[in-house]
Amino acid sequence: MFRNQYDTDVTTWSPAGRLFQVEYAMEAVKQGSAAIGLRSATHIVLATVNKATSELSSHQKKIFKVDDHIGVAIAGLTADGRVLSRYLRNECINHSFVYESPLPISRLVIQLADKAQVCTQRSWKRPYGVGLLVAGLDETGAHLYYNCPSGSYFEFQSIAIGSRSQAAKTYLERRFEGFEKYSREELIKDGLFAIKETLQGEKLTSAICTVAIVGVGEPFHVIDQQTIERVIESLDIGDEDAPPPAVAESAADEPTASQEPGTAPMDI
Amino acid sequence: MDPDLSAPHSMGTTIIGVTYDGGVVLGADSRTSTGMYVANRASDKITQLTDNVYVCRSGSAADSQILSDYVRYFLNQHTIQLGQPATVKVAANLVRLFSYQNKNMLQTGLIIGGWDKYEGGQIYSVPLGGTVLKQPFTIGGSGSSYLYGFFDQAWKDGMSKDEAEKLVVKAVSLAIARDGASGGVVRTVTINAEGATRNFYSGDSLPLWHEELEPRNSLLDILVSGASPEPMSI
Amino acid sequence: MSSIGTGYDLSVTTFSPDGRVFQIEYAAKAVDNSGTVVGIKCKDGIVLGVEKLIPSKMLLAGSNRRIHSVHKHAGMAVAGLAADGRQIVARAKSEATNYERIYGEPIPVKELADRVASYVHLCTLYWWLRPFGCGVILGGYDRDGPQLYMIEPSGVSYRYFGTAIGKGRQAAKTEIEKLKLSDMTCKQGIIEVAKIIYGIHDEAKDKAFELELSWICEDSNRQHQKVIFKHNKTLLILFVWKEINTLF
Amino acid sequence: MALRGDWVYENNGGTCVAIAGSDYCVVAADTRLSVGYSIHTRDYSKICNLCDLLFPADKCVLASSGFQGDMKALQKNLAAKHLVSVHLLHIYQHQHNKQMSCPAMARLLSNTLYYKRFFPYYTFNILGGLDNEGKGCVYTYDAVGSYERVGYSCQGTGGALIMPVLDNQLKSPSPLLLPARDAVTPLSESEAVDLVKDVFASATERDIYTVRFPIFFFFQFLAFCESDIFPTQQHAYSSRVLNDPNEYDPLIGFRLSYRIMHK
Amino acid sequence: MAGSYGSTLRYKNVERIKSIGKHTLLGASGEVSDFQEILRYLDELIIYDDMWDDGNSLGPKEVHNYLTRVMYNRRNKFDPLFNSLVVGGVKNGQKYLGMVGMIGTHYEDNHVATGFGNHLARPLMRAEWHEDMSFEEAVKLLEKCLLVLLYRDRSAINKFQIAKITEVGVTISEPYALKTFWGFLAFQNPTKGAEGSW
Repeated sequence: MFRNQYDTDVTTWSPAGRLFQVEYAMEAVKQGSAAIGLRSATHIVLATVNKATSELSSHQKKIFKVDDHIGVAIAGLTADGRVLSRYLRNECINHSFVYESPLPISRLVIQLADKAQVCTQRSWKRPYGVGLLVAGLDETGAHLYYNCPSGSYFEFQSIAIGSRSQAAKTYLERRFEGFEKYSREELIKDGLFAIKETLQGEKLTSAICTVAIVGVGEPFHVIDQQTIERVIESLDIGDEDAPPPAVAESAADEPTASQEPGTAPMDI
Repeated sequence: MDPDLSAPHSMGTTIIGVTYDGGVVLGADSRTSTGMYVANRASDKITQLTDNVYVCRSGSAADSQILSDYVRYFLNQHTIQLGQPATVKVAANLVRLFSYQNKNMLQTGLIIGGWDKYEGGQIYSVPLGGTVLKQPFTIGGSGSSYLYGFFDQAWKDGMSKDEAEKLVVKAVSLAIARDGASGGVVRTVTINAEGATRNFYSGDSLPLWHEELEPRNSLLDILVSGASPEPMSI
Repeated sequence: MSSIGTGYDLSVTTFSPDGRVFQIEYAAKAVDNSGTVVGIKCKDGIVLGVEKLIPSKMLLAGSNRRIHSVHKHAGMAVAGLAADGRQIVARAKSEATNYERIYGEPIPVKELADRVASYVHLCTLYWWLRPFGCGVILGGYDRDGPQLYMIEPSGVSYRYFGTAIGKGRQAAKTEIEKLKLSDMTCKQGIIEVAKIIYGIHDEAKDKAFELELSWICEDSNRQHQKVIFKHNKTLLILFVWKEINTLF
Repeated sequence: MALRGDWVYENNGGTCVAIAGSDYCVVAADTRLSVGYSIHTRDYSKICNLCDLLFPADKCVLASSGFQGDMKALQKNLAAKHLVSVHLLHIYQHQHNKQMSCPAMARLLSNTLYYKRFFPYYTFNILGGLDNEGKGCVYTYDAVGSYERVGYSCQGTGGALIMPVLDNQLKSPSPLLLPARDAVTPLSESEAVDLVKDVFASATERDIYTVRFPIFFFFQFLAFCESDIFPTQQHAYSSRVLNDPNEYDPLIGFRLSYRIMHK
Repeated sequence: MAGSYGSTLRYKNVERIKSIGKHTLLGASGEVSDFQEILRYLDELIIYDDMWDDGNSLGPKEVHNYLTRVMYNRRNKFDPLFNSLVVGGVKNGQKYLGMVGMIGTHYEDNHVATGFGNHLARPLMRAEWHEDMSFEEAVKLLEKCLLVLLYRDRSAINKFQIAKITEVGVTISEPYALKTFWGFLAFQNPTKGAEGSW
């Protein structure tokens, strides 16, 4: 059990060149309820699964508006997610204060990633335990990014993060090549289908998910519950029986830490 | 008139920098004044910054000395850090940096001249506010007012070293002739690929201009020479 | 791994009895596992190339850049943790602009490499930091011509005619050594770099990858510039493969 | 501010007027920006929506005159603060598009001005909109944050010319009456708009800093609606901009050839 | 193109129009050292903007707003930059023309001018500017203004540059001089018909 020596501190490298603390933070993202995102050429849809911790409580909010043209969905520690989305908002406000124009998404995302990286290199800090899907529209089009605790960021056509997201990811991977040409309605539908994949047979209702959209001519906003309910009804997916078990859920979902001890999974 | 000996030293000055084919010539007079009093009649207003860069100073003597001391210090550090001589541009930019950032406190205008292997001979002017301008030639100090027209007429591109030096000496002597705040000797520094050379033109070797007379040892010499006029008859 | 379990390898401020700092060596491991990065100095400029591994097919092409500009005349390619690399890039950018603010001319590449190396080295000096998990190749073109430097997690920086880091560095270096760099233009060099990266990539074993290229040469007006081939990606692969097949 | 020198300020002129009715509010300002005898531009809107990008149905607008640099800084400042507050509400109260009310904004503006009490914004402001009951409201300010809710007000270089006309025409009850009467005017909305057009036409004749054809903002209370999460009431508004110089036909018989741009 | 030093026309080759990035032109009057400082700010701004290399870029509107903040903030520190700036450009089919003053006053308009130009040139432009001017018409109008300024602004010299910016890019002209006119009869014989002297 020599491994434990190297996993208690963000500033300690393991002999294989890994940072366990950072990897553990990435695990926190997988513990959070799922968030998915998908983009077409003109729109981005974010969708999250709402999980209430008890019958008596409401669920945590997982989608935040950042600016008119940007919004985020989070999976992992909600408190960290709120801190970061507040940071994002401030960056946007500052940018429009100076330039009177919206902040480009790619730049915001890199600033966020740089902020996250700093927490992986200081002994008195811990990495953020949250993954953010950043959706936005700017001069260069519609963008969907995934920012993770390691300080990495990736631009995706579509992606799912959080618990049981592998099933949704598999669903999206089968279909993502067509997304570019999707209308906003089609995006919302596929978003809901992907959400359903993460529910493992639980009934999909408008209460269990939050869907938000941003796109050309449409500022970022959460789509209201009635509309979603109507879409779910029209799709006839709510009442469907338990879907086929998600593909090799347990192992395939966590390909990083346990699988290849020799590699540095932070790249992912 | 009260000479006001307590006033700070200031260099009512004539300074000049010109480029020529292969290098630059810097020139300056040598008068430093304290109010109306000449505090130093043979001062050196062309100061070395590095092996290949010199600066002509005008305005407050103290300000310009401090400024060039700082710049020299920074350039030395920079030369060591880079392992090669600083360029003229870097020197000029450091002068500009300090002049601009402290424009409220400094009363000095400088001319930076030098040679480097990348851009050859260069002259930069950094006047009072901390502007930096690269120029083929430039003039500064109180005496320069008397020289604008002269240079507009006499300047030409691609002079030889001797032509350039002659032009500089002539110009400084012209300014000395009209500007009370300039005077003494003419000093020049010529900088090119070979290095820097100083020259000195003493006050009694300068050309004579309008209404200036050939210096004599004494009136007696004039009398002896026989050209003595008849006594004025009343 | 004799270091493991000795207790001398837990902090960057601890020397082992035989005078090694294991934490730095471990950090270097993170670089050794990453996609290969290649840099060469041609007679008229610098070429940088990166084998950028693609972890998911839903990723968009061209995102997650590993080659960054750090000033007009200099660029940096990162191997290892991209997030760490961006900190180095940010530092390089600010060093370059700071220098120009004071001295009024672009920073010499050597000076830039020195300053970046000092920064990287700084993170090996304190227990409350960790060494960067990335190595960078810095290319630039100043008044003394094109220059290429590599800076490793330990903070050392050397000047090279050609070098590589990452998983395929050994194979890549062998290939670079075969090139006549002093006769080569960047236009030829960039093809060679592409060939090397395609050559060392094992289609069967490795993840998919994207080729990222940049150069600084007379053609780019001595400015750092990413290079995108006019052919689309497939064409480039075919083209390069054809070349490689005739070569080997 | 003699200590600092007078160069830090300039007066770019201009006039703002606002009138509150029982269920509407009109805010108007001219569009000339000048300094001394020189006109910078004839097409500068002095009215700021504070958050027009984010929320098209807004609750108030700010009209200012004075030093344009300070005007813009003040507007940006308020807009940023407003955004932050909207976000806070957003996060903690799960409310969508819940905005700061006009009275809340009025207090925020006062605090913002007073914060710079010793290096003031050289601006003279009127805030107009609808309050929580859907009633028209007008707030008027001095440069350092003293403010008051009134039925109507005007500010700026033409203010002194216009104020007595408003006093005379708007039939406002005396502030000395007890119990206090509502300060809103009994005038109908169209009468109020006509009055504003008239006072601008007159002010233009006597004030070189004021130009005819002001920009208008017009709020009207429409209906209450229920928000879906909290049972508090929200209002729906229509705000429109009237700015077509051809819309009215003053007796003074010439029309200017330039076009007044929309906000 | 003069840089004056009191009433001395000390520098006669000072460029006051610069391009800022790909979409913007900047013109300045006032203190040259402060203008150089502004150019240094903008150089860094544009370098950083370019280094992102992500398809986004600062347009004339962004540059103008940035300068507005710079000028206003400096006046707030009682350390103003002694310039009036004119910013123009085209990006994504949008034309933009604005100006910023020493203490942060700023506006957009279809024609702008600084200093003496506000008094002498803008009345001419108000009279003759129209929406669909050709490039040739615009140059003629500008030259008319410049000539008036040359006659009546004592710090002006007969050395001008005119810059053009379109969606395609920036062109800043070589410095050139305009022909002046002195042929009025009253100039040759000013006392004719009006006894006395000037």
